[in-house]
Amino acid sequence: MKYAFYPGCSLESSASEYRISTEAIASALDIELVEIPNWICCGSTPAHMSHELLSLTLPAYNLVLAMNVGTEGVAVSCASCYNRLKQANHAMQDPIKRGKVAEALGEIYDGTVPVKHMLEIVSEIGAKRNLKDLVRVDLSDIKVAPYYGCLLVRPPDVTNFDDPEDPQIMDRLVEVLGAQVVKYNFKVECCGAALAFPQVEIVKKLSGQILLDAKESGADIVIVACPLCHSNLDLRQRDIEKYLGIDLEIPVLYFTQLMGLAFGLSPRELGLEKHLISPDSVLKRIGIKV
Amino acid sequence: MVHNKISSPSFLEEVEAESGEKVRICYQCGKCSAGCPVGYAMDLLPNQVMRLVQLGLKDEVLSCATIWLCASCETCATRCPREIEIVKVMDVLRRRSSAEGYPSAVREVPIFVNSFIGNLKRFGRLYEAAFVGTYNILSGHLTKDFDKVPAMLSKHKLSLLPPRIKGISRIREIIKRVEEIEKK
Amino acid sequence: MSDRLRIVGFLCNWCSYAGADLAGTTRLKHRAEVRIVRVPCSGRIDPVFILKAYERGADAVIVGGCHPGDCHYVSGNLNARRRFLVIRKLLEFIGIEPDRFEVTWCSAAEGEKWAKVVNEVCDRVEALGPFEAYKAITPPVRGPVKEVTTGEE
Amino acid sequence: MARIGVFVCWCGSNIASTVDVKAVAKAAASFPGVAHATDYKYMCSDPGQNLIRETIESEHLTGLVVAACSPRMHEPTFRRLALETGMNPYLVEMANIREHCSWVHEDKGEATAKAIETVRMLVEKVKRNSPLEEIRVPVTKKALVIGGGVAGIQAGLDIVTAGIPVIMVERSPSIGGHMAQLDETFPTLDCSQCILTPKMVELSQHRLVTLHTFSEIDEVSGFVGNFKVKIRKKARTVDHDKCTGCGICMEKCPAKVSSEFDRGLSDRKAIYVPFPQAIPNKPVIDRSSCIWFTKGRCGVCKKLCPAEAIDFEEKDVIVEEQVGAIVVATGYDLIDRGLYGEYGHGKIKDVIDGLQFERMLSASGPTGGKIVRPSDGATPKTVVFVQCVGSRDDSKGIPYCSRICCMYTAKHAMLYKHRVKDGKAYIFYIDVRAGGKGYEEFVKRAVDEDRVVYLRGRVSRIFEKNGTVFVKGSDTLSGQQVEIRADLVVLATAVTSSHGSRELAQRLRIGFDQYGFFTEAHPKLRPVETTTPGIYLAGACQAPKDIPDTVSQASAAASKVIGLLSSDELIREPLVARVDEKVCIACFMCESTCPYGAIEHVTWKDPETRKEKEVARVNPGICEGCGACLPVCRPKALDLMGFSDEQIYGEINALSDLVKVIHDE
Ligand SMILES: Cc1cc2nc3c(=O)[nH]c(=O)nc-3n(C[C@H](O)[C@H](O)[C@H](O)COP(=O)(O)OP(=O)(O)OC[C@H]3O[C@@H](n4cnc5c(N)ncnc54)[C@H](O)[C@@H]3O)c2cc1C
Ligand SMILES: Cc1cc2nc3c(=O)[nH]c(=O)nc-3n(C[C@H](O)[C@H](O)[C@H](O)COP(=O)(O)OP(=O)(O)OC[C@H]3O[C@@H](n4cnc5c(N)ncnc54)[C@H](O)[C@@H]3O)c2cc1C
Ligand code: SF4
Ligand code: SF4
Ligand code: SF4
Ligand code: SF4
Ligand code: SF4
Ligand code: SF4
Ligand code: SF4
Ligand code: SF4
Repeated sequence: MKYAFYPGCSLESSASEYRISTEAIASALDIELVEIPNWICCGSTPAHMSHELLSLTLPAYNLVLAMNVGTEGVAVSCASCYNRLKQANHAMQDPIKRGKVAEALGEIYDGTVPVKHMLEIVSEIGAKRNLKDLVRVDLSDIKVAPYYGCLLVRPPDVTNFDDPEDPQIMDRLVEVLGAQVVKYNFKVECCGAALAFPQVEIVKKLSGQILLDAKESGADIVIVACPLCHSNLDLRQRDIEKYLGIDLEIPVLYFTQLMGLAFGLSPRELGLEKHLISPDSVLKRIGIKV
Repeated sequence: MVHNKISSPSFLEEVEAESGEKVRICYQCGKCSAGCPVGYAMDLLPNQVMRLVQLGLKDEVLSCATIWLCASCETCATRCPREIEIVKVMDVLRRRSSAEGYPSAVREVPIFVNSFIGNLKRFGRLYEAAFVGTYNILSGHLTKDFDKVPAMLSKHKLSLLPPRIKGISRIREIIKRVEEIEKK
Repeated sequence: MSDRLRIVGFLCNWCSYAGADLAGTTRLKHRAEVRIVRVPCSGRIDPVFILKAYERGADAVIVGGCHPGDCHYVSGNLNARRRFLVIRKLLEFIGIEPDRFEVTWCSAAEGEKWAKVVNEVCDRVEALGPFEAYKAITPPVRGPVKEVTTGEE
Repeated sequence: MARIGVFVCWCGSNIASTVDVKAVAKAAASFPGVAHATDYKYMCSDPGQNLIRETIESEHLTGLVVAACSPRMHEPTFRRLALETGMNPYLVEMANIREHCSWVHEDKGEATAKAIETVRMLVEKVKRNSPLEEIRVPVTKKALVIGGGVAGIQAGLDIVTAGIPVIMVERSPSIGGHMAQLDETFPTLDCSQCILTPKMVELSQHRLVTLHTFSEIDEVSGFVGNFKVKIRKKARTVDHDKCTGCGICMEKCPAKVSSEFDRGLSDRKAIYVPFPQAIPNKPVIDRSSCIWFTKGRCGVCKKLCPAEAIDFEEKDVIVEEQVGAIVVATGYDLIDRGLYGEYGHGKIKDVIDGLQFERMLSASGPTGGKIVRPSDGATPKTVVFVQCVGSRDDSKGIPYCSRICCMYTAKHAMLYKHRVKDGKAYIFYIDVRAGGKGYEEFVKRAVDEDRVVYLRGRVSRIFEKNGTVFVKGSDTLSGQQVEIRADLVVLATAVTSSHGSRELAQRLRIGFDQYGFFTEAHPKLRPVETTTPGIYLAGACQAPKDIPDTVSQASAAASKVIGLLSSDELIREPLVARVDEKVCIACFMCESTCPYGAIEHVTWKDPETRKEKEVARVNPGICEGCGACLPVCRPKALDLMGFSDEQIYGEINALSDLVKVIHDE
């Protein structure tokens, strides 16, 4: 299985561990990821807030590049990039928008390059072969709260990802990996997303609610599929604790890292040391030396 | 409110044309507002924004804080019974507000957006170090998030070198064309 | 009198014919060129009727039926609507100006609409002039009935 | 040789002031086939009619053209007159020279020319008219009612009052419908069971009623006055002739499933009656949950039944009935709540729908009339009601308003407050639609006397944590987000068409809308009729309706049935289509075009060649005379009486000047 890989900006820097762990599980699952050469930023939220055409042209540019890689489609790790690429594909069904984008790009993009989030790719593989066979480490002691956030599942007619109100892909993955799934109420509530920079107070409140609900529902860790969510839940967790006036101390892992752990990869290979909230205590519990 | 003195009688049509959404069919059920995670911080709830657009009350809506606080989380649009993509409407309002020089009720957000876009134009990809720097200087929050920098550096989560990609001149050209087309 | 325009109107009994009646009861003056043939439903109108009317020298034909969805006979006018699209193409094909053919959905309450349509079509056809060309272009259509001629039976 | 009489009316000055009536009569007299033409002041008046009558006789006329007002006005008058004189009424035509001429034109010359041409067209038409006889169809004096809810029961009772036998088909094991599930009913808060049960009993015991419960309609053929119906009586597995209704079987049956009647709030057995007051009050076996039928063992009921009524071998039986009219009263369903993931469907026990709340309120219901939280049986202190769940929602639900939920939600909140005095009741609404008699007052009472709090906004999300249900809504009037921590949430879910309604409509050949509700012939003027003659609608199967409207419509449908079946024969206008069997090539294009299903397949023997072939036949009892089948018939085997091809070509060809032109060439 070969995919054109679109890492997105965050995986180049602040989410480097997401990239490392994604590549690690990709090789464990025989997914060949060919990075799209010279890909550029998808524009993220600021682009659609300020320039509609730019917010379509940037993803289209990347998708055209991806076509040249010659694969089954584009694999994306970041939920925000995923959303933007899907939005562009969706918008290309409108001939007027398609025309404008073609004018800007100097070539026609018809919106047909398939875009998949790594979670979808993993779940497709899971449907074909038993991922349990790859599990080496017993995770049955850890309670995991899967956090999906906004941009994977919404708007449903664009992303067409899973049940927008109660998605199950990560829940099922956690089960297959042998850990316990925590049912809680905020798995698709917004973490504050792009307001991270300009409106920290809002992020503290929204992300705080999510972490608190996960914690109160018994979660040892939260897993995410988006660098933006991760930065809000992990990087800002100390600020959130201050804001809420309580200790949360709840490690936030990428789902790829949890998979890697289950498959027996070392914390180093998964970049687990990079989180601000250290997962060490959890690792110890499953018998991993840190 | 004297309705026949609204600031812009064609405002509704303009917003509808640019967003591609039928704001007029909003029947003010309030489901968007009920679920908006940021609603508690907004000066107008999303349904009120829709209403003001319907009434053509342009000044009120383009100078509100809500359009800048909206996190584009799509919760509202996903549940709107009239299938209105509210974020697309918010996007149009944000753009109009900036373009027409309305003072932003939440000044950090447009600065954030502009810093991001500026950064993107220069490097093609987000150069986080430069971006954070620009944003902090422009917003006046000079030391914002500096407490996170040492840890991020030590964990190799912040790259101090700008990204390098081939064909950056072509990218700049495309962005320029985008801007020209948008002006038309 | 011979340069007077002649327009044939096929009107369904329940809507358009009644609409034309209403134009009368409300005394809405309009032009006098239309000769009305009453049919139960616009779905009854055979395309050959229309061609026949041209062949007989009509300068234009108006077809009137109930509004789509309001048909007295459930769906007759939907059939008709499909058929008239084809007719319009056929007319174009044989060289009859499309302006000489009008389909209108006119309800029993739309006397005003009927009067307006009549006036519009008359004006339009007047501008086109009488339909002299029919001799050259109307295909020989033959109803199942032997031709009726004037003079004696 | 035709001898047509033309009678030109002045209509006082109505016609005569714009049309030169004398000139019209004079011109008409010269038309071929016209034996006599004259004018008169008022043709419709007694002297006018006498003039016509005398002329018919003296001139031996074979047809009439009355040039006067619109045929929609006086055609019946002149046709009746013809009949009186012994002339076939269908040999009369009217030339409309008033509405279409004198009243709408000003130029006397033009108007007169138009009048002359119009008369000429109708002369040519009437020459081709044939005498037609009214169609008489014998009538079976018996009615079928499909669906045994309050609509069906009311219609049935009204029909038998007129002495007409009724066959009722109900698909569930008991009649009663949704009304049997309700507690007290708005706007008067009378007890639903108390007013419905006597009607159920009266109907079931009436000597003219045949009740088929646990039965469905398999096939309907025929037409108004003469429908043939095949009814499938599903195997009950219990012989009701032997069963005494003692109930031992139900007590001992080990198989439990959730009760449909109590909407999952209680269990029933595999052998069951749906509710204590059911009619008939004898059980049936639900084979899908019976252990005997699913696993091949058990048989407890059979062993214990003192009447030996259990028959595991019983098969479905098809009963054939002949009826003259049909009332469809199949009611409604509620929308699938699963569409609303944001309301925690299937996950939160303490979120229920309105019918579940009704069952809870009901004294004979699963909780004995106590309002409790399904999760722990506690009395809820805060109840949130959410209106418009699924209704008025283009996105996930249905776009229309369900019409009853505003009212029953007010009722629910009221009844809750009556029973839990210190409880709090909140209602999220978008609009309160209380258009009926006494309805607005009812809603006001909920606010005034029972202190129900209305919040204007939809709810975005409902979730549960540690036994508390969180309801996130908004109040758009104050511009606030509202979060309520509730013990119980009641959703007013949308009313949809009854499942299977589309299939039933196809079997009956009646129309249905995109939502599966049956369509009435005209929303205002024929609201209880379908476009298929002889089939009528009652109750919520036509559109969401409350009980007062349902019962009104049921009585209206019954009066239509009684009217129809009051005579021995149906008389229909003979303006129907006919097939020339010789020409028909049996392509059946006509069949697919006819909106009424009037085309039948028959075998026909050519009287000359004595060869048999299949041909189309128009059933004159069904044909409405629309003529839609004519243009699709390639070989022109079809014709329409009264508007035949020949008649219409006659009119077209009669445009006299034009014809002359043709002849000049
Ligand atoms: C929660 C709730 C509360 C309500 N409260 C009130 C109130 O207080 N006051 C009020 O006026 N109204 C109230 N209503 C409305 C009321 O229920 C309806 O107006 C009424 O039941 C409609 O009656 P019906 O006979 O048309 O339909 P139904 O009651 O639905 O009866 C239809 C019958 O037809 C049968 N059937 C269906 N399909 C077939 C088939 N194919 N073949 C044979 N049989 C078939 C069904 O089994 C059923 O027995 C309430 C409704 C709800 C949901
Ligand atoms: C502004 C307006 C707009 C409307 N638009 C619509 C619409 O778009 N669609 C719709 O469905 N409905 C509409 N309606 C409602 C509609 O008018 C009524 O539903 C309908 O007219 C009721 O008919 P009726 O025969 O019951 O009463 P009426 O029309 O009032 O007829 C009653 C008749 O009884 C006569 N009468 C009264 N007392 C006596 C007496 N003591 N003895 C003898 N004769 C008597 C009266 O003179 C009258 O002729 C509208 C109503 C209004 C006010
Ligand atoms: S949810 Fe949709 S219809 Fe309702 S108020 Fe918001 S925008 Fe309007
Ligand atoms: S997209 Fe904006 S307005 Fe809509 S729910 Fe999210 S934050 Fe609120
Ligand atoms: S035990 Fe026999 S007689 Fe008694 S209710 Fe059951 S089936 Fe009827
Ligand atoms: S045979 Fe079936 S119905 Fe009878 S007792 Fe057993 S499970 Fe119940
Ligand atoms: S009746 Fe009331 S609650 Fe029901 S759909 Fe209509 S407005 Fe909503
Ligand atoms: S009184 Fe008339 S206008 Fe007012 S709510 Fe009732 S129906 Fe509507
Ligand atoms: S369309 Fe004409 S030829 Fe064909 S079956 Fe019908 S009547 Fe016969
Ligand atoms: S005239 Fe109309 S109703 Fe009669 S058979 Fe033809 S299509 Fe059917």
